[in-house]
Amino acid sequence: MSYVTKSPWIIHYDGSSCNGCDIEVLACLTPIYDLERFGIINTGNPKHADIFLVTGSVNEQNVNVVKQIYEQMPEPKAVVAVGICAASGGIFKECYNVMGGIDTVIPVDVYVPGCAARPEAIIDGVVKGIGVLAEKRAAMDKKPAIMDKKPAATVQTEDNEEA
Amino acid sequence: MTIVLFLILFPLIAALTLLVFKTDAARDIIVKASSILIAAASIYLAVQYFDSKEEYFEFGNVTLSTLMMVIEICLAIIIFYLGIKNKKYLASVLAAIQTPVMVWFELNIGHSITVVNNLYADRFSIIMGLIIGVIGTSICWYSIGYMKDFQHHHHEEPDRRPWFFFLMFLFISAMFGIVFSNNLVWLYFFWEITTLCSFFLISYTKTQETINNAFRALIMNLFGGVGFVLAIVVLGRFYGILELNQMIAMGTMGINVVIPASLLAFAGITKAAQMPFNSWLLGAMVAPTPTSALLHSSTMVKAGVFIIVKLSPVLGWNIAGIMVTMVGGITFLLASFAAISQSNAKRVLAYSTAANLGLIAACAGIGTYAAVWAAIMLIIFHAVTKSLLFLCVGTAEHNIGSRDIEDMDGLFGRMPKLATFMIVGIAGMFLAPFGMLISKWAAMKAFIDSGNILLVMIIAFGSAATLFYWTKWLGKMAAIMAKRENIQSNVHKEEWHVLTLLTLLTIIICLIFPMISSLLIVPYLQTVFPSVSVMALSSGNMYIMSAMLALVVLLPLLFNGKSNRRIVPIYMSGANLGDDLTFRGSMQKDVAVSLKNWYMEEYFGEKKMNLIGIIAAAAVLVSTFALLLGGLI
Amino acid sequence: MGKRTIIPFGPQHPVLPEPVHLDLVIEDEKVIEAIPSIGFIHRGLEKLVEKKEYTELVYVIERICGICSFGHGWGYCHAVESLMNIEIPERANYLRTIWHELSRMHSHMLWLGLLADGFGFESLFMHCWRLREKVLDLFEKTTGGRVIFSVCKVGGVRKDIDKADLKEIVNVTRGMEKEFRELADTFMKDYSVKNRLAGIGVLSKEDALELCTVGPMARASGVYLDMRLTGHGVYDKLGFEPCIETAGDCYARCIVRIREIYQSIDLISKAAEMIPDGEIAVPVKGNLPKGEFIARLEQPRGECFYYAKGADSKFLERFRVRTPTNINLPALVKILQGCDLADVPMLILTIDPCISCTER
Amino acid sequence: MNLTTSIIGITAYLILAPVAGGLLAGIDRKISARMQGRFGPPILQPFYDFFKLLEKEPITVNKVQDFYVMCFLLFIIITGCFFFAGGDLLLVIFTLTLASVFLVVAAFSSNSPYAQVGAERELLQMMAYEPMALLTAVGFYLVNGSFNVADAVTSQVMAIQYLPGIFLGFVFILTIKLRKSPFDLSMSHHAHQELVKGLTTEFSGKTMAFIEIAHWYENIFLLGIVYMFIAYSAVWSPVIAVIVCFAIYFLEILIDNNYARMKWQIALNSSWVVALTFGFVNLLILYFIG
Amino acid sequence: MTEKWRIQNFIVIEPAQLIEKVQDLKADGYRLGQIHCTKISEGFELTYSLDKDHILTNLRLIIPEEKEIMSVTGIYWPAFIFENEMQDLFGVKFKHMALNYGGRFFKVSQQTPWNPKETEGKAE
Amino acid sequence: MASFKLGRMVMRSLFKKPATLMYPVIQREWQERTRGHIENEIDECIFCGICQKKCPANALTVDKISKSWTIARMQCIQCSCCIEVCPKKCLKNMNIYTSPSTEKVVDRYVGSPQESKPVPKAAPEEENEAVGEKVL
Repeated sequence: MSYVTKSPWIIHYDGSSCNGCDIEVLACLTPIYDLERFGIINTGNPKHADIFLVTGSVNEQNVNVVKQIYEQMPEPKAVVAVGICAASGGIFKECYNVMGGIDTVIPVDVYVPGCAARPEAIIDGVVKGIGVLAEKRAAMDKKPAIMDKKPAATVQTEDNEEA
Repeated sequence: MTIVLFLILFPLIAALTLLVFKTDAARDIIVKASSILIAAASIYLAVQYFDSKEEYFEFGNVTLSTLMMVIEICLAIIIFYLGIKNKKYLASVLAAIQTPVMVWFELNIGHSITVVNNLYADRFSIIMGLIIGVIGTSICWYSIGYMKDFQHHHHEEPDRRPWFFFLMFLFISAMFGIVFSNNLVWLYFFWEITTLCSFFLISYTKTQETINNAFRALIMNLFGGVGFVLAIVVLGRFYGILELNQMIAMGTMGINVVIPASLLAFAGITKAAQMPFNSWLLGAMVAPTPTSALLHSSTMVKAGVFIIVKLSPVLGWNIAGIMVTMVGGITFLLASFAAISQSNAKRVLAYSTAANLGLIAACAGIGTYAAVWAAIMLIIFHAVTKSLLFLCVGTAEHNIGSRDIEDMDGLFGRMPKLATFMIVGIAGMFLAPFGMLISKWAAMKAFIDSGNILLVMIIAFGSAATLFYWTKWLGKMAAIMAKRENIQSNVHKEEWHVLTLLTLLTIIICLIFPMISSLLIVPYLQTVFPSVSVMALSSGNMYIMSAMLALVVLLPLLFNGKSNRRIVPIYMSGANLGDDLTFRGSMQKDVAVSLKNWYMEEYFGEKKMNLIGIIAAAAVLVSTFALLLGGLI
Repeated sequence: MGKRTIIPFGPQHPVLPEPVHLDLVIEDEKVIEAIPSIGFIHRGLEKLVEKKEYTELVYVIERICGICSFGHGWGYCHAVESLMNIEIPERANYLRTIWHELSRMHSHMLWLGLLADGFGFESLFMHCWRLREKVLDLFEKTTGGRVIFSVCKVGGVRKDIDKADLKEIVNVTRGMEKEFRELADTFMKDYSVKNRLAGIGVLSKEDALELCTVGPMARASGVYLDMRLTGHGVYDKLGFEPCIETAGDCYARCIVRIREIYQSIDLISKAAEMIPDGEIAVPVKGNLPKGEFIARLEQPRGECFYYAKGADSKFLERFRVRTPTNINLPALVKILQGCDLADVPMLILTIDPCISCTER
Repeated sequence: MNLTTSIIGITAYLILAPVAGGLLAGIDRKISARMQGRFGPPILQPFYDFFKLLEKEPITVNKVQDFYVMCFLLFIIITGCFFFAGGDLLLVIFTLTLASVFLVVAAFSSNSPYAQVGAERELLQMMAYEPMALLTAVGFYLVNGSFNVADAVTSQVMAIQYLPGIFLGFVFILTIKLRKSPFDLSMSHHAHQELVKGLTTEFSGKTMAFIEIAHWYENIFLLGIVYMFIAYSAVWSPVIAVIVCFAIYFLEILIDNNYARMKWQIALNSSWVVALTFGFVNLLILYFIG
Repeated sequence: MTEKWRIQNFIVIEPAQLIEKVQDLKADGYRLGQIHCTKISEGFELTYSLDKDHILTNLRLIIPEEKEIMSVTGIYWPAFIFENEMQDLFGVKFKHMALNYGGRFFKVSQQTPWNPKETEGKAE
Repeated sequence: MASFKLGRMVMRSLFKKPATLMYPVIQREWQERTRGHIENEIDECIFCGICQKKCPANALTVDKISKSWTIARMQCIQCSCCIEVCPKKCLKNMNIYTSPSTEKVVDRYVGSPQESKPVPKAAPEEENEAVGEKVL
C-alpha cells in the first residue's frame, strides 16, 4: 500500500463557482468534519498537492489557471470535481462565458455531486480520490519513466480565442 | 635588509618607468614583470625572515632624511595649491599646519634624537608585506584589462592610464614603507604619500563629484596626519624617542605613553575610515574599481588598522584603548546596519569594509593576546576576500553595465564563473567555515574574556546584520533565471587570472589557517605579549573548521550539476506565462515578475546610521582627548 | 525600477478563498501599488433571463453566491414581486427576515474565521467555523440545504418554520452567544489580533463617502448606512438600529461585524416572538412582471441592488444585481496602497469580498 | 566528554532524532488539532507525509536547488552532531547559520516570487534570532567557563539559576525557530498564508521530504539547548530537564494556538528587544556577581 | 419608519445633462449606488442610481449605440467598475475614463455578449 | 496587553471530546428536509414532461414514448423545483445525497407495468446523450 493513501494533500481552486462549494470544502477542514483525520492538508501549493479539488466551472479567464495548477502538480495526482458546476457547468451551463465542466480542460477522476456539495459528499469524493491515487501510484511503479510527456511550460501561453 | 629596501624602492622605479613608457604593450609588460617581481620579493622576504623573531635595520643617513623632508614640503605645497585651486581651503589649512610643525620639529628636536633602527621586519610586517606584495600587485595586474575597458567606456576623456599605474605602484611602494618603517618620521612620510596618492586615484576621472570626494578623503586623512604629527612631537619632546618599537616597549614596561598612543590611534582611525570619518571611504567608491580594491579594502585602510594593531600592547583598559574599542565597536555595528540599506554593490562593500575595520580596531583596542590574534586574522582574510569581491564587482560592472546588486539577477546564468567566484567571496565574508567567521568567533571569545560586555552585544547584533546583507546578496547571485545568455567570454584574461588567484587564495588561506596561526601570528604575539597566551580558538575547533571547509568545497564537485528530475516552471499563483519571467497580470497584460531584496530603509537607513554613528564616535573621540588634555593640565 | 518587487497575487492563492488577482508592487514588504483584476468567475448569469422563466430564475439568482445566497433570492423575489404588485403574506416576510439574519450570522462568522486564518490564527479560525456549523444545522433543519436554501420564491416562501423549530432557532442562537462572546473577546481584546487589525487600512469617513462604500465597510468608517433602514422585510417592526463604528480601520470593521452578530441574535429572537400565523405564500398565476423596479437589500456584505425590468412575458427583459463587493472594490484599491504585504490578505478580507457576487 | 561518549551521542542523535522529531511533530499536530476542537491526524502522520513525499514524482525548478537543500539537511545534521558530541556551542550556532543560509539560498535560487519573499523573511528572522542565540552561548560560557556542551551538562551548577533571562530569551526565539505563530512568517505548517508556502513553495517531493526531516533534526537539537539549561551533574537533573523540554514544547504549541501571525517588524523589534533586555541584563548581572 | 424602498424616482435626462446632474447630486450629498445598462432597440438605456438617506434617485438616459458618453469617473471614481463592465459587456463607449481597462475587465469568450454584433459571427 | 484570550477555549477543547463528527465511521443523521437526491416513483409517473421543462439545470429528460425518466445526477442542483411542479407528486426528495463517482452518473427510470424498479446505471450511449451536449 502506498503512502499516498495516508497523506493525500489537497489543493483547492475555485473556478467560476458560486462560493457554495468552496465554503463547504473549507468546512471540511474545520472541526466538525476535520479532513486532517485522513492526513489531508490543504496546502494551497500545487507543487505539494496530490489531489486537486476544483469547484465551479471553467471560463475564459480561468482555463489557463486550472491547466497550470494541474500541470504543476507532481505525479501521482488526482482531480476531484466538487459540485455540479465542476462536473458539467451545472445551472450555469448555458451562460455565455462558461465553457463547461472541469473535464473540458483536464481529466477528472472523481465527480462529487451536489449544489452545493455537502461536506460528507466531499469527504466521500476525496476518499474515492485517494483510491485513484493509489492506482496511479501503482501504475507509476510499473513504468516509472513515462510521466507527463507534454513539456509543461508550453501549455499556458496559448491565447487563440482572444484574437 | 636589501630585500626590504627593494620592496620599497622597486615599485617606485616601476612607477616612474610606467610614467615614461606610455604604449599599451610596454605598460602590459612592465606591470606584469614588476608585479611578479614584487610578489616574489615579498614571498622571499617572508621566507628569509621566517625564523627570526624580528629584525631591525640601521639604515639611513642625513641626506635621506633631508630628501624626505624636501619631498614632504613639496607634497604640502601641492596640497596647499590644490586646496586653494578647488576652493577646499580646509585642506590647505591642514597642510599648512602639519608640515611646518613637522619641519620645525625635525629641524629642532628631531635632530637631537638618534634613531638607531629606521627599518625593521617582524612577522606582522611580513604578513602585511605579503598582503601588499601579492594582493596589491595582483590588483595592478587586474587593472591592465580593467583599465582598457574603463578607457573604452570613457573614450571621450584623455588617456590618463600612465598616471594611474604610476600612482598604483607609487602607492605600493609607500605601503611597503609604512609596514617596514620603525622610525616614526619615516612612517609619517609614507603615510602622507598614501594620503596624496589616494587623493589622485579617487579623483582619477576628474569629474566634480570625484574631486569633491577626493577632497573629502584628503581632508579627513590630513586630520589624521595632524594627529600623527602631534604624536611625533609629543614623543620626541617628552619621551625623546622616535622609534615605534621603543615606544611600545615603554608602554609595556608601564611608562605612560597614552597620549602619543591615542594620537597615533587617532591617525589610524581616520585612515581606517572609522566613524566619524567613514564618509571618505564611501565617497572613494567613485574611483575605478581596482582603486577601491587596492586602497579601500586591502591596503590603505589596512595601514590605519596596522598602526592600531601595532600599538595594541599599549592599548587595553586605558583611555586610548577604550577610545579605539568604542570607535571600532560603534563603526562595526552601525556600518553593518547601514550596509543593509544599500543596493550599490560597491557601497555595500565599502560599509562592510568600514565595519570589519571597526572590528579589527576594537580587537586591537582590547589589546589582549586573543583579541589581537583575531585582529590579525581578520586583516588577512579581509584583505584577500574583499579585494576578490571588489574585483568581481568591477568585472560584473563592465559586463552587465551596472554595479547595482539588483541588476546582478541571474548572474549565474550570464557569467557562471564570475558568479561562482563572487559566491566564494561572499561566503568567505560571513559563513561558517570561512576565515572571516573564524576570526569573528575568536574576536567574540576575546571580547567575552576581556569582560567587555558591551562589545559582546555589539558583535552579536553586528553579526546578525552582516548575515542579513551578505545572504541577500548571495541569494541574488544564486538565483537561476530563465533565458540568460552567457556573456562571460568578454572578460579580459588578466581579470580571470587575478580573480582565480584570489578565489583560490580565499579558500586556501582558510584551509591552512591553523598553520598561518601557528607559524606567523602566534610567534609574533608571543613576542609582544610575553606574559599570557590563551588561545582564542582551540586547535580542535580550528581543524573542525578546516574539515568543514573542505566539505563545503568538495560538495559542489561531488554534486556536479546533475539532476535527472523533471524541470517544471515556477509557481506564480497559476498565472505563469510559461517562461518563468512573466505572468498574466491585471488588465490581461503580461507583467514581468521582478524580485528585489529588502533594504529596510526606515530601520537601517544610511543617513540615520551615519548620523548616530558619527555623533557617538565623535563624542567618544572628543571626550577622550578632553580627558587627556584635562589630565595634562 | 530600483528596489521594487512585482509579484502576482492570485488567482490561485491559498489565503484568498476566491480567485482574484493583484499585480502587487512592493518595496521590502510595503505595497506601493496594487492593481486588481477580476473576471475569473464571470459567468454571465444575468443573461439567463432570456432562457429561464422568472419563476425558475430564482434558483439561478440564488446561486450567484453561496454565502449570500438567501439574500439574493429574497432580493430577486422582492424586485419581481414589486413588478407584479404582489404583497406577500406577513409571515413570509418574517420568515425571510429570520433566514436573512441567520445568513448574516453565518456569513459574519465565516468571515471572522477567514480573517483569523488571514492573520495566521488557526485555532481561532477553527473555533469560528465550529460555531458556525450550528447555524448551518439550523438551515438544514428548516430549509434542507446548508448553503443554498431554495426557500424563497416569487410570492413568498416555500417552507414554513413551525413553532418548535422557531423555538429551537432562538435557543440555539442564544446558546451560541456565550461561546461566541469568548471568540469575540479574542478578536476585540487579544493583543496579537489587535496588533494585526488596529490602524490597518484606515478609511476615513470622507473617503468612505467619496468611494461610495457600503455595508460594514461604510459603517466602520462612521457612515450611517444600512438598507435595513429602508423598511424592507420586517425590520421596521423589529426596531432596528445599525451598528456604527468610527475608526475606519480593519479593527473597526471587525467590531461592526461582531456587533451585528449579536444584533442578529436579538433580531431573530424578536422576530420569532412576533411572527404572526398565516399563509406563507400567495399564488402568482395570471400575472406577469412588467415595468421596472430597483430593490435594495442589506446583505451581510452591504447594500445590494436588484434591478428587474419586466417585458410582460414569462421572461424578464433585464435583471441586474449590483453587489456590495462591487462597489467596495475601489475602496480596496485605495487602502491597499502603503500597507504591508502581510496586510494584503487582511485588507482584502475586511471588505469581505464576494467575488462570485461581483462578477456574476 | 571523551570520544566514546561523543560517538554514542552522535550515533544516538543520527538514529533517534528523526524518530523523536517526527513523533514530536505528530504529537504537536494532534495536540493542536485537539486545541482546535478537532480529532486530528494520527500521531504517525508526519512519517506518512515524509514517506509519501519520497514517493512522489521528482520535479524541480532548476538543477542546483536540490543540491542546496541537501546541503541544508547535511549541515543541520552536522550541527546536531557537534551538539550531541558535546562540542563548542558557538561552533554549533555558526554551523546552524550555515545550514540555514543554504536553505535560504535554495529558495533564492528558484527565483520564484513567493519563495523569494519567503527567503527574505527567513533571513529577517535569522537576523532577529541570531543575537539571542549568540548571547545564549555567551551565557553558558560565563556560567561554565567553557563553550562546550559537554562541560555544561556535567557542570556543578544548574545553568538556569544563573541564566533565567537568557532562558526566557531563548524560549522566545525558539518560537521563531520552531516556526510557530506568532512568528511563522517565512513558512508555516498551516496552509493559508499570504506567501503560499513561503520558503518552501518551490520544493516538492523528495526535496520537501528532506526539509521535513531536517526540521525534525533541528527541533530535537533546539530542545537539546533547552535541556542544557537544566541538566547538570546531579543525577536527577536529566529527568527534570527532559520534562522541562516537553513543557517548553507544549508551551510553544499553546502559544502557536493563541497567537495571530505577527508582521516582520514585530518579529525583529521584539526579538532584539528581548535580546537587549533579558539577554543583556542577565549577562551584566553575571559579570557583577562573577 | 416609512417604507423607503418603494420610492424609485426615475428621472429621464438628456445625455448632455448627465455630468451636470451628477455633479449637482454629488454636491447635494448623494452617493453613487450603481450604473447599469439595458440593451433596447433604440440603443442603450443607462440608469445611474444615486442614493441619499436611503432614498434612491435614478437618472435615466437613452443613447444610440454609437454615441460616446462622458464618463462620470471624474466625479465618482468608483464608477470605473460599472463603466468598464458596460464597455466590456455591451460596448458602450465612454469618454475620459479615469481608469480604463480597455476591454479587459472581464475576459469573455465573445465581444460584448449582451449586444452581439452580426460581424462577430454567430450570436446566441 | 491581553494575551491568551482564546486560551480558555483552547485548553477546554484540548481536554474535551473533539467536536468532529467521525463521518465515514459514524453516519450522519439527516434532517427531514435535507435535500439529497430525487427519486421517482416511476409507476405513478405520467411522463408529462413538466419537470423537464421547468428544471433550471436541464438535468431531467422525459421520454413519453419509451416511458423513461432520466436524471443526470451530476447536473441536478437539488432545488426541488420538479417536486413542486409535478402534477402527480410522484417525485420525492430523499435526504441521502448521490454518492461521488468516477463517472457522471445518469439514472434512468423506465416505467412499465412489469418492471417498477429503477435501473441505476444507464447504458453508455445514453449517458453520453444525456450529459454530452455542449452548450455554448
